[in-house]
Amino acid sequence: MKQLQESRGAVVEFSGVCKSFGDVEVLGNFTLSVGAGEFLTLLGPSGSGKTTALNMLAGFLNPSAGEISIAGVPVTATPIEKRNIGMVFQSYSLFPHMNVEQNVGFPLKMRGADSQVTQERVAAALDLVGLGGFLERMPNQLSGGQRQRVAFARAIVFEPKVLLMDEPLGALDLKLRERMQLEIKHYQQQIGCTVIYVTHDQGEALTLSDRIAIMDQGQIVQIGHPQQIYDHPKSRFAAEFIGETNLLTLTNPLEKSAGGWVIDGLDTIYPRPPESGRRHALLSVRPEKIVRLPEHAALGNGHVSFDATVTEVVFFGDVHRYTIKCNGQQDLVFKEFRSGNTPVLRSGQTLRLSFLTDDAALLPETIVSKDKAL
Amino acid sequence: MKQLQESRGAVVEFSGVCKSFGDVEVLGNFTLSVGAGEFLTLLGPSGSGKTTALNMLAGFLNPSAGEISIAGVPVTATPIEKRNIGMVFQSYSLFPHMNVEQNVGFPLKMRGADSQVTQERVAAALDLVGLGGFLERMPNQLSGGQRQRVAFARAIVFEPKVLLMDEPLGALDLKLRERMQLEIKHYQQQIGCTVIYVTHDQGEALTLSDRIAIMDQGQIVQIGHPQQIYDHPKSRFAAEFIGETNLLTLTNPLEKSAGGWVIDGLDTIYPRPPESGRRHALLSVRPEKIVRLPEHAALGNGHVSFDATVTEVVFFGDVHRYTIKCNGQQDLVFKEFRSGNTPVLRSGQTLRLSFLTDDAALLPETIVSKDKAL
Amino acid sequence: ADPIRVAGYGGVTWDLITKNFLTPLGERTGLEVKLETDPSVAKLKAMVASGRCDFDVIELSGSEFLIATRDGLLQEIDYSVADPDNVMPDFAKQKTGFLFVTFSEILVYRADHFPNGGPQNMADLWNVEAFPGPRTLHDTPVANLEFALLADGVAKENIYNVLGTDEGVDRAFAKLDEIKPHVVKFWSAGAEPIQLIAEGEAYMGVAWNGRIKVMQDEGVDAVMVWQDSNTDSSYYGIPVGCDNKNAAETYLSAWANPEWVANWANDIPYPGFVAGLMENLDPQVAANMPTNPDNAAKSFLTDWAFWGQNRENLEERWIEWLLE
Amino acid sequence: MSRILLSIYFAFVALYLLTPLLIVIPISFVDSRFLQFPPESLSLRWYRNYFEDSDFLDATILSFIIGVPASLIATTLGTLAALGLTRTRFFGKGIVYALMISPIVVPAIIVALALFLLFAQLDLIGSNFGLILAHSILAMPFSVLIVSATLEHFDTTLERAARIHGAGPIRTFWYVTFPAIRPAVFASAIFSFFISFDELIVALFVMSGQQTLPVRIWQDLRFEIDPTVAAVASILIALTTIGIGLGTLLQTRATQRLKQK
Amino acid sequence: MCTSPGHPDIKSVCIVERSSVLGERQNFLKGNLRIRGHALLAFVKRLTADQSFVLLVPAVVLLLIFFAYPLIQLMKMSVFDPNFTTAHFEKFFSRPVYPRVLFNTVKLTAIVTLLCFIIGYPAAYFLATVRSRIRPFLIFLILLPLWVSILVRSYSWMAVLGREGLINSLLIALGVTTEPIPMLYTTGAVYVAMVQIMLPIMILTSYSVMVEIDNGLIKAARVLGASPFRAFLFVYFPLSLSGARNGSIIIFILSMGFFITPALVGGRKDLMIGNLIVFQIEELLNWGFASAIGLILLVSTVLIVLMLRFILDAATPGAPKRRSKEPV
Ligand SMILES: Nc1ncnc2c1ncn2[C@@H]1O[C@H](COP(=O)(O)OP(=O)(O)OP(=O)(O)O)[C@@H](O)[C@H]1O
Ligand SMILES: Nc1ncnc2c1ncn2[C@@H]1O[C@H](COP(=O)(O)OP(=O)(O)OP(=O)(O)O)[C@@H](O)[C@H]1O
Ligand SMILES: [Mg+2]
Ligand SMILES: [Mg+2]
Repeated sequence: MKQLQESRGAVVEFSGVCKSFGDVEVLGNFTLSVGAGEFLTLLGPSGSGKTTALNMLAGFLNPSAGEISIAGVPVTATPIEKRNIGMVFQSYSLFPHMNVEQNVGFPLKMRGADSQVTQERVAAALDLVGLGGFLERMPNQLSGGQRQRVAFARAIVFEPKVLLMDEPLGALDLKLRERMQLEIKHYQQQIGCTVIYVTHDQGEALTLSDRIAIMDQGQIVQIGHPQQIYDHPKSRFAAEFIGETNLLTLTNPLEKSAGGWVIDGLDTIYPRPPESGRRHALLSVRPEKIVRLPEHAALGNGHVSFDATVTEVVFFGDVHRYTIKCNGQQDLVFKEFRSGNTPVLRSGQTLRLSFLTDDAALLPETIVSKDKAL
Repeated sequence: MKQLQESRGAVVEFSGVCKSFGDVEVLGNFTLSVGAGEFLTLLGPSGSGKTTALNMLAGFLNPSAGEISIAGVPVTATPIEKRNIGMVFQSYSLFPHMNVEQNVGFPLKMRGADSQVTQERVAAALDLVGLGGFLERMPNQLSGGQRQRVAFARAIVFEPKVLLMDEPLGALDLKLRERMQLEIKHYQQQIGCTVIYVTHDQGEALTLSDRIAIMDQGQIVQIGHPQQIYDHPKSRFAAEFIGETNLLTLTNPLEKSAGGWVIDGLDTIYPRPPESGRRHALLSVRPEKIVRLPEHAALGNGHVSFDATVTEVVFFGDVHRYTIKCNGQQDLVFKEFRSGNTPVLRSGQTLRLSFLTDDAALLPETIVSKDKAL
Repeated sequence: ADPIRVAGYGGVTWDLITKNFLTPLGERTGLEVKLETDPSVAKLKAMVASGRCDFDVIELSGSEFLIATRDGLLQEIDYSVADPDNVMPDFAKQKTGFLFVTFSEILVYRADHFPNGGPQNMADLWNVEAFPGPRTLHDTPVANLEFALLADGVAKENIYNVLGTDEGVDRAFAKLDEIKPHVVKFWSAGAEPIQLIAEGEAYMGVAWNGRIKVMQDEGVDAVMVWQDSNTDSSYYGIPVGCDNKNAAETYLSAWANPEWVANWANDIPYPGFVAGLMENLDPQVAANMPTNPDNAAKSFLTDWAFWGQNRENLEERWIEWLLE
Repeated sequence: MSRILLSIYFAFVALYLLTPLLIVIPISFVDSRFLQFPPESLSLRWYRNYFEDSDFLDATILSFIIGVPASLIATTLGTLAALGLTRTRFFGKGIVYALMISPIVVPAIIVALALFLLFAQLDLIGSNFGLILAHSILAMPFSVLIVSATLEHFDTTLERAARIHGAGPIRTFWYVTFPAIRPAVFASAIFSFFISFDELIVALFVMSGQQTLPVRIWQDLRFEIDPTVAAVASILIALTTIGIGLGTLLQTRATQRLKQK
Repeated sequence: MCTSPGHPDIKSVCIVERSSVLGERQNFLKGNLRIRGHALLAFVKRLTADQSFVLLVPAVVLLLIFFAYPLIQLMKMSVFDPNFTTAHFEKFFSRPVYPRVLFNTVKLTAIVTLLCFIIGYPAAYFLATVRSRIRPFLIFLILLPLWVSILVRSYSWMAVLGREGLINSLLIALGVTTEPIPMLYTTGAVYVAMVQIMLPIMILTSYSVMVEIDNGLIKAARVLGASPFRAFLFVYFPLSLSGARNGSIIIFILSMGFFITPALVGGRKDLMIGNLIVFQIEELLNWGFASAIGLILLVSTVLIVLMLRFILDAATPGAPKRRSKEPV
């Protein structure tokens, strides 16, 4: 276990992989390398090719071009079953003619484990997912979430070195999901296996992953540690895809004296020297970074502050999400925890807000397009 | 439309419905009434009977006992197709041999709409879900999320009065999910239909719903407006199931002079008069209600404050989630937005925290059991 | 009047019956006849049992005629209508059945396999040393037991006496044991042995005489041997419950017309016993008739009285023997 | 690799299944009165014979007149029954199931006799309708067995989806269930047709006056069998081949045209 | 309806209607009865809501009138001839021929079924997995032989298997043998001919189930460590078995009653029980005994088929034994 953790060589490697279905290119020049014991999450919009990438790694699809290797060995010629990969399918794919016990025991049986061992390991795996008493049930007698958990148990029961999970918790409620996340993480650390995880739940991605790869239209647009991606998105797509964000258009005043970029519609300055040669830039400010300015507070240097009017209040459980208008123009969003300590704002109320210069990220894109549709 | 919104009579009504599969009782005395134009969400752990309830309303299952009525009319004898219900299935259930256009057009075809109208409406529904160009695709050529969107389009294309959705956004990424949530809400308000929604995403439930019904083991344990449920959970189950919470055990000191309940392990008092005759009680405090106490801050009356040591810091995108120990005993959790304004705490750091008396909820349960396993 | 319906075996015989009997009969009497297929006794019995009449005349084999009579399924025939000229011999005029054709199960061999002369009687058929080669026999004890006894040297007048005793039956089966391994096929449908002989599956065997001629015409070098042949007859009966009896008997009378029967026998060698038939035939054709006195002298008639008594038992034994 | 082996294997199986055709078609062209193979000299006389002999022609037509409706009835009722059997649980289902498949368990000769006695009472002897009924009954078990095998795997939530979106049970069946079980229904329709088309014994009993093709061939078999039967088979094979070929051609044309649009 | 005295619950519904006219005095009674009325209503509704069994009605009615009724009439003869007698059954078992022929029939049938399964299953698998464009053509090929009457097909086997037939000519020409090998008129010939007749049934019934199998399951099995063969063995095969099973049952049942083909191409020992029944019915007019043989054949077929089902079900471990079927 230890060894694996230490020798962080690439266990899974995609190099320049392309995949087309007929005329449609689904993956284009997909390159990714995942280290031993690493937990990597593929995050991307629906249809961006996440499942396709996993399917190629598992061997269900052949790349149209490029190469995939596992533990340094190209696997194009390796039969699916020799790849020793655990996999949880998006659509569960439980064997309808086997009960839960037989489903989970299947990979062990295929590996010739004796029945004693099989029984114990199946029981352990099912306990792990909280389905200890369901041995005899048939898949069609299980709820969606129960099926997903059985599928997970089946994928890990033989302790594979590489575990692929395609939205393994998609059908679970938050509580169970959180518990399963813990179990997955725990399991992964214990076994030291490499996990490639597909999810559309950012919270999940952010907590579980060692690295996140953000996919768009069959390509990885950014890859890195969760915090890095969250705080330093490299593109508008990445900024918008992970977490919520406000996009502000910056204009270069072209005069040194201004002291930085002009924030359009906010009547204020973003105090960073504009890059010469760029007329416009885009600034991403996360809603939680925007805070109310205590009245008459003395503002330090690294701050941007502005006036705003509340236009909408949405209740989100632990937070209130406020939509605000600045100068009657741009809509921005900021969030506050709901607590007796911070009185709720009303629609129409005006107030002064601020964010830290360092809390905002400058993006390469130039103009925020008006329609925000995906 | 207007009329429907106004006459908020019960459109859907379950009274005392029970359902057993063999010996297993899955729903027991399930009673629920949903008003016209209301958006009601069923929220509950996996296997709690949400799908089963929807299936009975749709007519796929017959109640073992009790009655279900739609618009005041008992529907036991109403054939499924006459119930005029739109439904999005947990497993999509697209017709595999029909392309997207035929799938979405199906309900209209069944209602004898002419082909011109059908074409327009199908196109409109598909545009709504962002799949305008996918008319000719077969379901097996779609990604999971695309399938789910097609299923949604199919369910609404005939503008049903009652719309059932079983985790309709389960397979979507957050962005799309948010857009779809907006569309759903928008659509519902425009059409004024009654929606019964099943989700395991609390955020979704809290934002979309007029009311939320929390289910546990086949029964509704609490029903109410989202904020009410969040702020005033009636039971430990409800408190824990929606959002995250800290449970504190209160002990009745049995002396008036103490000024309230004693909070076990926190060395402090919860300043509410204990109910006589109760030795213990449970207090639910949401993580976001706990705030750092500004140094030397003057505390008003309605506050509980205590010392704590940080033991774990988890990055959650917009928030930091801190696990803290008080008196070396109980683990508590509190959350803060990540922002340059609030410096990150380190593991081992000690600090003083507080929450408002009104921000905590007293639960009927007596003792917090040690194992938190679901 | 409605046409009367005659249930017959059909096939080629239909066309010939129409040509040789129905057309002149229609001209003479105006009688209309419709031919139907499958004259099964079972159907006859079911028909009588349910009080219907689906055909007015039925063609029955010897055994069927016996059994139909036993079960009372046939009406008595008025021979003043069926044989107005009284040209039929008495044994052809049974109370409930009109004997209309006669055919033989006869020894046949492929001459090309026996350049030095083929088998000339049943004993030769049994003689696998002198006449090697695959054989074919009919899948029934009827006639086969008789053949076996003939091969074993029993005189044809004595066959049924011998068969009447248990020892005689044992003797027949014992004799059959001898050629059992050399019988490539026990046939059940009449077209089979012809196909077998023509295709070379069997070098010799027994077959119905009517089809052998056709085979010879097609150039197959097959030879018929009348010695030890078995002659059997078909009967026409009138089912109980049919009230078209008079017309039916009129139809039967056609078979009592020597001239018409001669035309028929020219086409297919299944003659009857109508008086004057042989005189009306080309001598060469007559030579191949079962009822030709020369041939008749060499053959024996099936004793249906005997078989009526013993058929069920002997059939069971026959099957047992086959399975051994 | 194993795919190639499998295709070779399939080719052998197909060859085996087609062997009778490879024999029968040449036989139909012989110039002999026997089923001669290999043919020594060729002629079309048996085809001529077929078209001139109204018996044979009528028998062929009658076989279709009986077979097509019998197949339709058997497939329709059988499919419905299969649906009913797989979708409900009730007391005595086992008995109903046994009843459904018993027509092929009971030897045809017994069915034939029993039906004759019944048809005699109902005056159905010799009527096409009677034989159609009889053949439907003989073919129905096929539909029940074949269709219910596929139904066992069918995902019923698809039917639910159809129902809730406004299709009644019938349209649900037609638009959703049927397409899924179409291969099975098709198979059972084909088999039902051929069950009837090749059925001899019941036809012998309950028909009178008319002959179906097997009855006609059976007649021949009693005395003489000539190559007309081979000609009949060859004509039927040729007709289906042309028919199916034409159908496929038209279909591909139609889809091509659709695609161009 | 209100005059109907029959069903107590129906009466109670009527009383409920009337009692509302009768007024207050019977209010307590009314409540009580209304509940019972509701119960009836609910019962009726549930019965009609579960429409699936209606689907059985046409087939069942047809079978009862045109099959079960006349058959029972006939079968009665096996025990009433005309008075009650067990003579026919005694006869069947007292003579060794009949049980022997029955045994022969079962043996032959079992082998034919097994051969069809062994030969047909891989062919069906090929059909189900072949590119879907050529599939219709292959199915067409398989169905083509059905146009040739079974009677004629038997003759064509003569041309193939006979002494001077295709195979023997070939063998002699190749010098493999000098004397023709006897193939026609042997039990082997019966298998060749019968399997040829039954095989399309096996292939198509198996195929129709195979094409419905979810390919994702095979993928799942593969990635979980099953070689193609074992994925096939443990997942595909059990899932496809219901088709092959039904094909086998059909073939078994059909073959049990078959007799014409064995009689035409078989040897003297290839006697089927069907021959005996026909003989009794057609030649001896002994319908009572024929019915008795038929009944025995029926019972043995049903028993064997049940056994076959049981074995095949047991062979598929964990096959859903108890499914909850809900109305749709
Ligand atoms: N067999 C196919 N033929 C044609 N297009 C396909 C096929 N399979 C997938 N696609 C297309 O490829 C793209 C990527 O599909 P994929 O399943 O990898 O998406 P995904 O990222 O997993 O999405 P989701 O989160 O919705 O599951 C989609 O646009 C899909 O429509
Ligand atoms: N056909 C069946 N036979 C036996 N038990 C069943 C059957 N269908 C469902 N159940 C059981 O009923 C319970 C409720 O199932 P249901 O599908 O309603 O859950 P759910 O609330 O929708 O869960 P999820 O969120 O996981 O989809 C589960 O414990 C499930 O195992
Ligand atoms: Mg996917
Ligand atoms: Mg569910």
